[in-house]
Amino acid sequence: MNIVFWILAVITVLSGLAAVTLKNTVHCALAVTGAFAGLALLFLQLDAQFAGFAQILVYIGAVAILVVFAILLTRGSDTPAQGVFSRTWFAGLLIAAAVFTVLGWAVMNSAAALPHENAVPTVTVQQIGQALMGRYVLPLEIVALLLTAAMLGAVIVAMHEKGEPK
Amino acid sequence: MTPLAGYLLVAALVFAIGLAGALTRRNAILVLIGIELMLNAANLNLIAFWRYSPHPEVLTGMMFAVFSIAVAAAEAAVGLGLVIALYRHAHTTDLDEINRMKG
Amino acid sequence: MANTLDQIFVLLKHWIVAYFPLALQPVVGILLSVVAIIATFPALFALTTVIERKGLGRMQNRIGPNRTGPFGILQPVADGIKSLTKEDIVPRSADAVVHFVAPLVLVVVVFMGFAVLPMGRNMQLVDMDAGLLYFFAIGASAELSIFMAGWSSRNKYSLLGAMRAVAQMISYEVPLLMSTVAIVMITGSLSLVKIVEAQNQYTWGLPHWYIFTPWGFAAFIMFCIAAMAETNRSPFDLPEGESELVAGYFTEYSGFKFALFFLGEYVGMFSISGLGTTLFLGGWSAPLAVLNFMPSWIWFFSKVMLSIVVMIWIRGTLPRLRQDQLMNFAWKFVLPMTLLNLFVAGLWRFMGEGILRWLVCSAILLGVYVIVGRTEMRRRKIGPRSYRYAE
Amino acid sequence: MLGEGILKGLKETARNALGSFVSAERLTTVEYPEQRLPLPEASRNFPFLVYDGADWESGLRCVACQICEKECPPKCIYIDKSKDKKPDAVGKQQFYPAKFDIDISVCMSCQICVEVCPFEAIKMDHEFELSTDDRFGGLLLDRKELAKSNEYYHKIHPTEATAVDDRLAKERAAAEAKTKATAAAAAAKAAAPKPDVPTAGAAPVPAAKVAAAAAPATPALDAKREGDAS
Repeated sequence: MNIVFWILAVITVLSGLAAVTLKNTVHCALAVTGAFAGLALLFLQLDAQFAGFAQILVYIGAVAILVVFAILLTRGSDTPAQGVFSRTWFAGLLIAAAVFTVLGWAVMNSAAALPHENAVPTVTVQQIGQALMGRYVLPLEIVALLLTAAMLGAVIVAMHEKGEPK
Repeated sequence: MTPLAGYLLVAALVFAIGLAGALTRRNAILVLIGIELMLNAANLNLIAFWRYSPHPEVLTGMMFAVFSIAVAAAEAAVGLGLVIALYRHAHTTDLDEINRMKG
Repeated sequence: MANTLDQIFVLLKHWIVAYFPLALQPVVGILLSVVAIIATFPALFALTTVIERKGLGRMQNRIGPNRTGPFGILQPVADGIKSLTKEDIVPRSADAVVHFVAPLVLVVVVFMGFAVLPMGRNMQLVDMDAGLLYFFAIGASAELSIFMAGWSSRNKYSLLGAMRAVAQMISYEVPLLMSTVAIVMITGSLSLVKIVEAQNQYTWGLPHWYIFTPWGFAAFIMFCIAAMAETNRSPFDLPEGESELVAGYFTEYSGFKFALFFLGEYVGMFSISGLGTTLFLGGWSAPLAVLNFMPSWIWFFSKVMLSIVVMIWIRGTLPRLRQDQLMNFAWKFVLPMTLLNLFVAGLWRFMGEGILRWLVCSAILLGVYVIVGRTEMRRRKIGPRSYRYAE
Repeated sequence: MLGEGILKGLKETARNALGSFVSAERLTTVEYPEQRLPLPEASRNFPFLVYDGADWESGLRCVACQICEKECPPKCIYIDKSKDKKPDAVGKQQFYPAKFDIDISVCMSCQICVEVCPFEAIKMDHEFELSTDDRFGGLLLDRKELAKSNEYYHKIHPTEATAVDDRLAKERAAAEAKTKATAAAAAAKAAAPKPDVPTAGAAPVPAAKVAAAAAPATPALDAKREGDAS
């Protein structure tokens, strides 16, 4: 439990909070990028290099960009007049708080049973590649299929329909 | 507190924040952002469990996280495509206004 | 002697680090390397601006800058003083925080890419196991800073430039990654140090660089195209096309922040050229076995500068693409070719040594290239221009 | 084949880049402060005042008739007429400008002052490096700064200056002839018993002569200017 972890944790949580509370939608998107970056650094802190870099590549390089594109395409950067929170915000907040209470309670209660510091696992990218091509080849193929389907689906959903005014 | 518990707590907090965002915001894109945060929190759990598991060389948790990242990318693409289609249809992304099933 | 010269920077670093207490030594070592990188590349940037301006001038039968200092080599100093002393203007309606952060993010991110590039034998900041992935992950973050700059300026040109830049960078990132995957398939490693070492062998005095294989050559061409689009260089400089968008996403920047964007762009060019050099041109290995006596870092930097010169040459030659041409080129030509190249690289890997694999791989690549090129060219129908409104 | 054009273009730029080092005629740049292109004769920038002889003050052709001041469209000329008279280029007693200022920050280089001047006293200059850090004093030229010799005028506008000199010589000759004629008339008057008739008749004759001499000169100048301009 070192200082780096705490710094990263604070950064991540604060950017996450900013992402769901800020008024301007683009600021939210930028804040969530900060949260993604903090999580990626936490992955690196956990010696999961490959997952951490994949997280940066996919989330900051693609998802965050997609989000800001979507915001600009839907004129989302104008702050709505009726406020940014929905009518049922209190119920939502209550549910979230309840979920956190339950999760936190579970973690704290089982903290003694959790394993302590163990040796740093030395996992090379080669091992990951071999695992992907060996033991996990079926999930890999399914993910590939899923990605293709998702790409086609996204294109078709977002495409202009014929005859529809632009 | 063990290191693992710290990571799990942070993940729980991020998950709760994401859930709160998804449940309380009006804008559909921000709801999507909340969902992404929740997915990420889950990934952090997976990686933390992998790191402190007795057999990290088995890679299961890490693989799960990597696949989850790939799925999240697909989810984001489709979700944002849906938001854009919705915007074109209803001319708003405010989820409180989009409450009719009939176009 | 040659060995000492080759390792001179490494030895220098060890010599300085030895003066510090043991606990501080790793930190000091990293700091020294970082300082070296941060000092070297802006200096190269200054040199490149002169080369670029004089070279472009010569290509257009002009002289180019020749006033400041002998032959104008002090021009970057004058430019630097100018941009440092200029007023830093922030538009009133701009988003001040994001506007301020964007250039910093760009420069930081762009410099981070150098951490994994081996600039000579044993001359890398970290030998990361997932070095290539790290490089691309860092490169992907630069897009966000460009978006931040364009959006926060509240200027239509900035926003258009940023949208164009982001769309272009996302589109060309895919072929950029795909073209390097072929290298990873053959080398079996994502570590850039290992990739260079795999190329640092010689048969009959000739190096085993990946550019000298059919799939490597094709991947190199695709990599160059995608790299030029990633760094917003001409002919892919639509995001900052001054004839239509003033300066694109950094229109509203002035003074030192503008200089930071400029620096970021050029350092980005260096890092992507360094990556191309490492992956395809053998990194720090000498082009001929007999030239191995020269220090390895000289080879790395001369290869990088050579690629920069080629980039300038291309900038002086080709006109800017149109947005639809840019996108069509990425998705309908470069990406399919890189995918085909992946297949060819696999074929190469499993066909074993011999002349046959050379013939088969070259034939496949060349055939598809010619066919795709023909169809692309046949589609060009240039008729009389028709107007919808103006008649 | 796809990409052929790119290679062709690259070859062309490479030839330009290398060729500019070996052949001098590829580089058309004139490095301005050290090297200059000769200005065309008809080029013009701001007006100046012509003087004859060595002394600028006494040789000024300007007689302070103030036509240019009145005609100047942006009103950038300021003239104060002198109280006394002195002989002009033709030898006639004339006023001279006690003050002649041109504000070249206002002047628009239209050359109207030159065209209306009946005395060939104001002409257009080639000088264009007039930048100064003193916006009010430095750009308001007084008559000392404006005065330039006839030789200078010959140097910058040789054809025009020759025509002007010819015309002025003719006028001077006519004036001399007139003085001679008046002298002769005076002599004749002294001799003749009735002085009234010849003086009344002699007065209009030189005026008509001057007009006749001036008339052909001006169209010729105009024609030449047009020729230069085209």
